Amino acid sequence: METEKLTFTGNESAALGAKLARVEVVATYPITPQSTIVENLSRFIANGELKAEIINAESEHAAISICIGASLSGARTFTATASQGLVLMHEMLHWAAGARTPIVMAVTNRALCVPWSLHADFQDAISQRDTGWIQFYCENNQEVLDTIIQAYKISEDKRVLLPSMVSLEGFILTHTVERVDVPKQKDVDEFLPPYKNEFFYIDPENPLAENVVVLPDWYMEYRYQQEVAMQNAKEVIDKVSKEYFDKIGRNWGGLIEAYMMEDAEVAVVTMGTIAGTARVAVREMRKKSGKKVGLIKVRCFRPFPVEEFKKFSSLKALAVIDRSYSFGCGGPLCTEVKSAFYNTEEKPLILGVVAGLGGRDVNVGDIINVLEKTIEVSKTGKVERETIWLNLKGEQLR
Amino acid sequence: MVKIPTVTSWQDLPVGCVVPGGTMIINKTGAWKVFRPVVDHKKCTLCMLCWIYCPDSSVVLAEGKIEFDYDHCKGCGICANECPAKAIRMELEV
Amino acid sequence: MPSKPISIKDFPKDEFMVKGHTACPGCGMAIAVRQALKILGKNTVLAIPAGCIAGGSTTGPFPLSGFALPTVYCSFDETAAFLAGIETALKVKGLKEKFNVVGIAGDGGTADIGLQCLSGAVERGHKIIYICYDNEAYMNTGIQRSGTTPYGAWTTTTPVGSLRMFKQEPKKDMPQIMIAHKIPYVATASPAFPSDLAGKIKRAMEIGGPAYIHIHTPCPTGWRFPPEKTIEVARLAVLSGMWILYEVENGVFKLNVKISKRKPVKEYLSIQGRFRHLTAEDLEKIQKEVDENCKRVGM
Amino acid sequence: MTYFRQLILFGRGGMGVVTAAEILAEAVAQEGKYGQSLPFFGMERRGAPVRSFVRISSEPIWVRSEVTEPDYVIVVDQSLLTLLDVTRGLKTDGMLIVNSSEKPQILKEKLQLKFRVATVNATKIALEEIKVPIASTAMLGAFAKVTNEISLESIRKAVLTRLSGEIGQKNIRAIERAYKEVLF
Repeated sequence: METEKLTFTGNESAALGAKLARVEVVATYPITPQSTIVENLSRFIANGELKAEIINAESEHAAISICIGASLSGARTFTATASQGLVLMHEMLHWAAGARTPIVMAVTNRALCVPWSLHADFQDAISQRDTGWIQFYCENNQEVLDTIIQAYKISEDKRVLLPSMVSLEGFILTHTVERVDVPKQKDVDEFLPPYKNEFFYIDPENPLAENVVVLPDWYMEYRYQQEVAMQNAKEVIDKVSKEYFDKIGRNWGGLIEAYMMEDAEVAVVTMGTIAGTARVAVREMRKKSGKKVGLIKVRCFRPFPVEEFKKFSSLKALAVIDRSYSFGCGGPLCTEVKSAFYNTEEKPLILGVVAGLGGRDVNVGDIINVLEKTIEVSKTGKVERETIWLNLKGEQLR
Repeated sequence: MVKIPTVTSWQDLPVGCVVPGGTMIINKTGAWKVFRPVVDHKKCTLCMLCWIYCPDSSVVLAEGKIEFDYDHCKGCGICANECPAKAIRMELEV
Repeated sequence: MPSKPISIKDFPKDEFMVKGHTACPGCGMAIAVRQALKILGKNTVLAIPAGCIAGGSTTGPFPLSGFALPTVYCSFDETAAFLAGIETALKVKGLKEKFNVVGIAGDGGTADIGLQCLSGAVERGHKIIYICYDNEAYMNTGIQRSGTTPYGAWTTTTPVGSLRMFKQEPKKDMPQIMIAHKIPYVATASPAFPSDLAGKIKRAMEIGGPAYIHIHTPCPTGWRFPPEKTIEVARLAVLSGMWILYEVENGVFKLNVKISKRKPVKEYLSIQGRFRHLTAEDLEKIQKEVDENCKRVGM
Repeated sequence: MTYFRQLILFGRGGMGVVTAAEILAEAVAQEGKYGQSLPFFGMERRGAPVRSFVRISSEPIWVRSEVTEPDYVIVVDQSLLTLLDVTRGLKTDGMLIVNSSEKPQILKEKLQLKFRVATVNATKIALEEIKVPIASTAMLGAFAKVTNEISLESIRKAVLTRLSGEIGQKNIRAIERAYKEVLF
């Protein structure tokens, strides 16, 4: 009897999530570090474990377009890409959201050119934040698997009908092996019913046309309808998280997860694998020096958890760590956290930190330094520098 | 008949901008024309070339005779130009 | 076995490109698409990209639409990818046999911006029928030059002016590019030869695809000729050898319309304002090239 | 007080409505004032209804939105009178200038119009002078005559900035005829 495999890479976890979600059409284009996701899916199909069609498209731009065509035609679709591939898709990301096609895409986050880099960086996914896609950022491979399954239930919910991006950092998750519990197909089938496209269908007796030209009289209303769907996603994400816990036994905490925040005065806010490292730093600081520090992990960047953040307005100071950067402005996560508190009476001082670009390692010690700096800010009440470039070689000028 | 969604607010907009097909038939593009085709039934041999060459499906065969749907015909004049029997002429629309 | 022409009387009466669409008076594309859809019939799913066929004639405005067929209006650069997605989804749902999955795009949408995904889709053998209506420029955006604009033509981006900057490059031969992909069926067609066009659409349906049909569709607005002459211009293109009607099925070439006594290209070019600036020398150059092309296909 | 006038040109695609609006804005500039021509881009196709907005002012024009209370409305295609509400927002003392073979009085009664109406058979003039039924530019001649908002000379100069050579001269002749033949 073969021993049952217990550990998987992030890419295998993504492929397992897609398989368990019984995806029907997969269209992708190879790019490091994503390629093994599709290799795994191809094997599942070849071994009869998954009844689906895989299309090896001629480009990422084509891959996402194939998914849109397939999703409109009633098939549950999956794709995966990263870095240059994701930004090549940009035209069609807006398209997929506007067409309300509930496609789920794994994004194995990787830095953008120039310079050339194969390593982890959120610039690819973060730079797509205005395309209308729901965006999840995962901390570990288990969350990747679970979130892909949940993403289908969220995206296909009638009140939402928006595509979802599930981000897992290149190499740090995609090629990292760790324990992953693989739910049973039966349980996932009960959790996630088959996809049925109700608004567009191919019926010669009742021919429908999708995406006709809209003039200034109705375009804005269409955009508002789409925003309402994105806002609905907040409740649906929480509901689906609870349902997943009831059925499969794990809850990654809807839009955000507060760790040791009950009595925290100072906290670090971040996404992805850095949140895992920050968890350890918080625990160690509390144990070693009893400092009231905590972690706010942002799991869902779109829709942005504004209301959740407002609950923390009584905190003294926050450090927001971005693994991406908006030139001439600051870390995108930091900018959004700041704006969440803008109109609250009380609000924490907020320190921006840019770290881990291009795969640079971020360890527990780094987080502890950031937290110490944040505690100092909470005491002095002054933020000398809006954004710190962590471990920058050479002096940071402004 | 042609069912066209009536919309008054964002709530009743069909999701994904999906509408019933073929509803442009209510467009009276006939108002575009300056000249209109007129057929001389005596000369017409019912070869149907005018019908197959019409960009706007505005040639109608009714009770064995060629007629024109002036609500939709744009007056391009292809039918008159192509008619082998020279049975169609274009007249200035008054 | 080659396509069989369909007589005009045998054309179905259904109209899937409904009247009331807003194509310009005398539009060559509208004639060709109307003829093709009659043969394809109601069990057809359409992917229609930007261009005269969409924004120009059948997309509303909201809430109206111009095709009485299930239609996905897709992006300009990914018509064939949308088709591949639709075809695959129907296949997974066990519905593919019931539908023709058909894309209809202009020359720019096919030979320029949409070439990459078309090449990918047909190379992967998707059972799709791809129809290109070739009005030889980007007409919907106002007559800008495309890869298939013929040598010598005026467009708004190849203006003649004192420096005579009309299009210098030859017309991109899209059918040959498709033949190079070794797909089961490639054919050229013209709305001035409806029976030939219809026979080829039928043949593509029988073969199931991937099939490519390239239709020459004159444009009164962009080629500068009066709207009543669209079919006359289309016919003259064939009679002069400027547009050759042939088909290639699994590599086997067949000349469908053999013109024994070809008209001089001057006759075709002179009724179009876009060629008004050509000198005798230019015309000679074009005539020579047409003679060579015709010789090569045994005409 | 700043001199400020607004007008809307209604026509169909291919009738030169946008060109005429641009020529009018240019003509205003030729007189040292500020002209603005704002086309409304909808589904303009040969034959489909088209609108263009023109503003004339002694001061630089900052607003860039549709004209909703025009002082004048120019209708280049008479069939639009029953198709569109061309007089919506037209000022009570405003004027409607229509390309029509009918006398203004008859048109006014037929359509129960409460505004001043002027008519000129611009299509006939265009067919005779320019040999094509592009009537929009001719309407500028009628506009100049009945409103005195712009001189014929400025329109002539403006035409040549957009239509050169023979076409320019033909259009100027058509404008001059409309200037003479407009009834109001």
